[in-house]
Amino acid sequence: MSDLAIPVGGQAHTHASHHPKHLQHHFHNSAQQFEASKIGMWLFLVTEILLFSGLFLAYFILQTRHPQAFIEAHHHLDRSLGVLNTIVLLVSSFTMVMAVQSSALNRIKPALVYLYATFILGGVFMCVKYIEYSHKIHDGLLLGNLFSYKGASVPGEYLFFSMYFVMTGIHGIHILVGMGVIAYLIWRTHQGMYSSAYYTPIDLTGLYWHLVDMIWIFLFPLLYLVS
Amino acid sequence: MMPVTQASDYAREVDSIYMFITYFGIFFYSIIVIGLGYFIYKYRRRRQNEDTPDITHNTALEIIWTVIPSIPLVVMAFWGFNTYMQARVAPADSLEIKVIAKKWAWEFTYPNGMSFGQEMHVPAGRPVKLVMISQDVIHDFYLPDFRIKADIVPSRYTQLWFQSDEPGEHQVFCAEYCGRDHSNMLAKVIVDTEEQYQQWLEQKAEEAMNMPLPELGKLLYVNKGCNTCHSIDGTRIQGPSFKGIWGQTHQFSNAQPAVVDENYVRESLLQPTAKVRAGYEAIMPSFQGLLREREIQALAEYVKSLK
Amino acid sequence: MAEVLTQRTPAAVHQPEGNFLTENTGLLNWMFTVDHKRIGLMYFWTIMTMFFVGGVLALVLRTELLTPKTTIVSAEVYNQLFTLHGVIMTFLVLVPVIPATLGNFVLPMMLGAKDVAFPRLNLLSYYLYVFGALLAVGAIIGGGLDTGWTFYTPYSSTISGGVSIMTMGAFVLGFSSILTGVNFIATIHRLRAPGLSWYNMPLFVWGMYATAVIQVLATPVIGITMVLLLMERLFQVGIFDASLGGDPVLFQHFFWFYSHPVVYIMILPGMACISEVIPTFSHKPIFGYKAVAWSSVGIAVVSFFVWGHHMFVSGQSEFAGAIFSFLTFVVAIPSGVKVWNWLATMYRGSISLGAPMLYAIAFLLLFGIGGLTGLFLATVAVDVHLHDTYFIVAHFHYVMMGGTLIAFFAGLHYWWPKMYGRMYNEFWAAMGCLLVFLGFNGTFIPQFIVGSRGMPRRYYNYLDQFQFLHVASTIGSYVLAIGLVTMAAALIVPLFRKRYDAPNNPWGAASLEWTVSSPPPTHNFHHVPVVTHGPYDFKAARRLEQMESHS
Amino acid sequence: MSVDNEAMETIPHHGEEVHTHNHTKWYVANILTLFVLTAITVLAAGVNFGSNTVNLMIAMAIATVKASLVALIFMHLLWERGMNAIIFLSSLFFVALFMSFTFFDLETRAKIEPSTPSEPGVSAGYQPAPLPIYVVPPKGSPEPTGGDPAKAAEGSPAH
Repeated sequence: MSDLAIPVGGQAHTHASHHPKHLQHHFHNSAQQFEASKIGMWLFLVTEILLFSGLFLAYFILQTRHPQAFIEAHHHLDRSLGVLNTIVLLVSSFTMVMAVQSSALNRIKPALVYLYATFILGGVFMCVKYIEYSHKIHDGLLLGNLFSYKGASVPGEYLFFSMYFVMTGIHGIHILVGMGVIAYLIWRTHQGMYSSAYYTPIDLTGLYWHLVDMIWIFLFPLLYLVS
Repeated sequence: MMPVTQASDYAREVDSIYMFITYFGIFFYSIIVIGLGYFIYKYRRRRQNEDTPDITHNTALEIIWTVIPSIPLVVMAFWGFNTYMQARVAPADSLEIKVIAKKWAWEFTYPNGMSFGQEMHVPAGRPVKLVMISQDVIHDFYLPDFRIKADIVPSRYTQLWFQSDEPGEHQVFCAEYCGRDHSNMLAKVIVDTEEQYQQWLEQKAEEAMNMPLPELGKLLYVNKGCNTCHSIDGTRIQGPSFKGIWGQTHQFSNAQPAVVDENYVRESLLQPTAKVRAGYEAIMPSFQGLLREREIQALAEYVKSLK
Repeated sequence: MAEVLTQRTPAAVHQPEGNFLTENTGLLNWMFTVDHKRIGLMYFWTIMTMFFVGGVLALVLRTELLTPKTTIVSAEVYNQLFTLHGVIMTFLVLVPVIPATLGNFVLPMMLGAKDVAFPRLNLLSYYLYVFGALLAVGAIIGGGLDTGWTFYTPYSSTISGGVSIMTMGAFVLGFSSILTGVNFIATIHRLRAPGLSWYNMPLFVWGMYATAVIQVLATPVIGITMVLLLMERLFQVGIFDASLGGDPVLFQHFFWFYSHPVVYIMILPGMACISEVIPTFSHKPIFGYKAVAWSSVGIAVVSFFVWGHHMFVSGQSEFAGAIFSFLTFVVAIPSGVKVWNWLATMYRGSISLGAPMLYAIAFLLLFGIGGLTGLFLATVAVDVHLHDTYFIVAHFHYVMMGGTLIAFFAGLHYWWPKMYGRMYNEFWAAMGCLLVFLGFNGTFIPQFIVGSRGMPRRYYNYLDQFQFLHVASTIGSYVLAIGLVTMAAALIVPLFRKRYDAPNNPWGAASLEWTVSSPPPTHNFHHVPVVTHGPYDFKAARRLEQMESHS
Repeated sequence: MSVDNEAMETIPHHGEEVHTHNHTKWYVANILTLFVLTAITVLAAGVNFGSNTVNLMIAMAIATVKASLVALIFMHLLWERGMNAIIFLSSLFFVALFMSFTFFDLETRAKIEPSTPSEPGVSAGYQPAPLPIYVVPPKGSPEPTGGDPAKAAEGSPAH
């Protein structure tokens, strides 16, 4: 009992006296807040995984039913751009994890650099996606009833592009959200909000960013390397 | 408990399971009700701060009341599934009737190619197999007197079979919501004796054969399903439209151009791949042996009439 | 259970000046509050508004069914109304009703915490709920929809009208539900008071935990289903469209992967309420604490294995049907275990029949019927006959309303004194309970009969032979409505009468929320409470209270 | 009974520093491994391992290894086993459940009795249409199989 580090019994629990600024009133200390946030983030990642699982399931089913259409249609994707984006995203994961570690070790300057790098790599990913998308739009390689590619020969090619646009679209939205959050982190880091005592937002954003990367790791072979 | 007509052995079998579960339910529900009533009365609070014993758990009891009720559940599962499988596998000698469901009507097509809506005549004592498909949304063929039901899905055949003991009339419902008139999508299954059934079929065939040719053609155009690929208003479906093609010269991807006339119609019905219209795929099935001479004539007359 | 009576917070010494209701009043303070109790109450009134709307719709539907043909509304209107009734009652009432109101209100207090782990997300969850509710109701203005709450393709992907708005509403509501689930799990893991081990948690918390697990795991799937349905409607992407190479039955897999577990999102919190009320009103510890606790988690997990039992007639493969049927029987077992444990709790107890207990008894009787009729539907051959008939309608109303809502009413009466500091009117509450019970059975027992005779659901017209039972059902529904109004009056009228002032612990309960004042102070606990006895150790709780009142 | 130990841990000690190790070497090694695995994925896609399904499964297996590395090292699951890892793994379990049951249904349909009419054509009231090339035929574009003089005649009511 005596090793309880929190006020117990008659000892008054006062607000704001020894509380750090970042600590919300209903937590006892930073470590508790950090762990609660972390478990919350992991639960959120679970919901993301299940959300994408629906898309993957739809993809697998359509792909096994119409293998020819998928093989034919995937030739329209530029494999080298896919590889490029995979590399970009993997590197961004690396810079992100370095940002987390740097802030945990209280090296704020490098952390900031890594955050900038991650943001820029996210931007590069979206630029490459933009190039790919505009190419597809120009050719009429679009989802569902927007599919109007003149040279289509195998029935059902639009199914591949339905999956391509829905999957990469939702993934792209996640990248954009991640970039927005990283921009916010950069701003707050400039303000000196984070240190080894409190870097929870960076840590949580890192987890999110890695998950988005993981999803791309699966999307890449499914969309670019069907054979 | 279930005062609905039991029109088949299968229905009686389903009802046996139904009654088994009912007795099971009544037995355990009685335990709950009696236990509850007895405890409420016997252990009612008599005074403030009445003392109660600290009974927290009893593992043996927990195991008993978990395991014992589970055993009948296993029976239900097996019995229910075995019975269900009987309804899935139709005997080989079944009379096959095709069911087409669409918003909000039924169409029953007989082996001789004739179709009727809203009333299905079947012979008693003979298994009837329904091969069903929907033209629009999901419908559901529900025949409560036979305890059978199956969803009818677009682009896919689902099937059911039943066999009735004796002549009678049975209600068919659509049991999957399909739009405004879902509740009016009703039909009847009329079970005749074998002789009555044959008589009815012949009489219907005769009626059809005595129709004027274009009228018969129009009927066949729907009954034989020409309408699913060929429109009569000029729109392109899977195949070319029939509108105004009589006398036109057509181009083919695998033959010389030809004029649409009686012979062309005849060939298209019996050997559809001999001349494939340019721009279309060779997907039409052959009707060789499935159409009488008069029916071919009727279809040709019908196409001729579509100006 | 623990008997050490040390270091108890002397709550009685520091009676607060104000409480969460009286401090910082004003509309803006309420709208932007992060206090879990206020959010709980905001949820409560919003959900009750939706429940009222859904209930009125139900009465209109029942009135229409008095005669076989047109009675008061046209077929189009009828079809839209039953859809709206279904959507409102499932997504807007049953899913959030217990976790978001009672859960939000008492869960942090039960854990000895000042708030949930993420109070701002909690508020966001509330506003998402409001936004989702507006979208769902707005779908009716935006053209309406008559798909039923199940949105089966291809019907839902081909008709015009408000389906797209409704799918967006369902998507937003899903987010609201997920945030509540995430919040509860994090709170239960990380914010328990010292001494509150897992096996010292009230069973209500266990129920909430199991519910939250399903919310987190299942709800995202309905999110993606709604996105895909929207895509199907906007661009005909072909995933659920058979003529384009997809599979309409795939939609049903997607839908029921969420919507079967969601049934347990509804019933587990109900069971959680009952697990509080029965021991407290029997003044005896719950029988088989661990069995009840783990059966909640068991139900939560097994609920994911059984979704295919909604699809026995859908054209699903026979093998899948067999597996789903067997697994469905498995999920029946933990529910049965709970019922036996509740009964055994009452054995040799000291049972007082306050309104919460009356509702708990009604729950046992109604949920018993709901659960046992479920066995008919788990048995494939019988389900084939009963599927999509009024039997199903009656069955799930027994589980959802007779289970979840009646349990909610039990919990509501139980925690009402804590929420508002006022007792309810005991006589009228009992009358309300009686009328609800009679009206409910009057409504739905005829539906069991009419359903087993083959009357399909979602029917605007019906055969003349079913009329007698439909009239009986409609009369029952009116009685039910009168009962609900009586109940509301018994709860609300005393709020304006000083003589109904409630003590801190009117029931002699032993969990932490009863150690604070009624209504609770804004930050719940002035000191971090230390738990020294079990949640159903009523004797220890009484001794502590006596000690405190002497000190 | 004294206060439960596990419950005590819910409130970590104040001021206790979370031990932060320097994992830079791990991260560098990980990113290099991921590059190599990406290369392997691309190379494997060029090889036919037998069937479409096998190819897909090999690609997915490599992707799973990559994803596991990201989870273990970048997301720190290698160092913090506990509730977070359980949460993460349980999500994978339910994903597997969702996919396998759905696939099981779709793959075992019509095995008891093939769902086609026994004599196609006899009752050819309705044939499921084959999959189209386009959901809606593109406006103004030539027919997929080239020019068709008869098309205009049949499309417009003027003829």
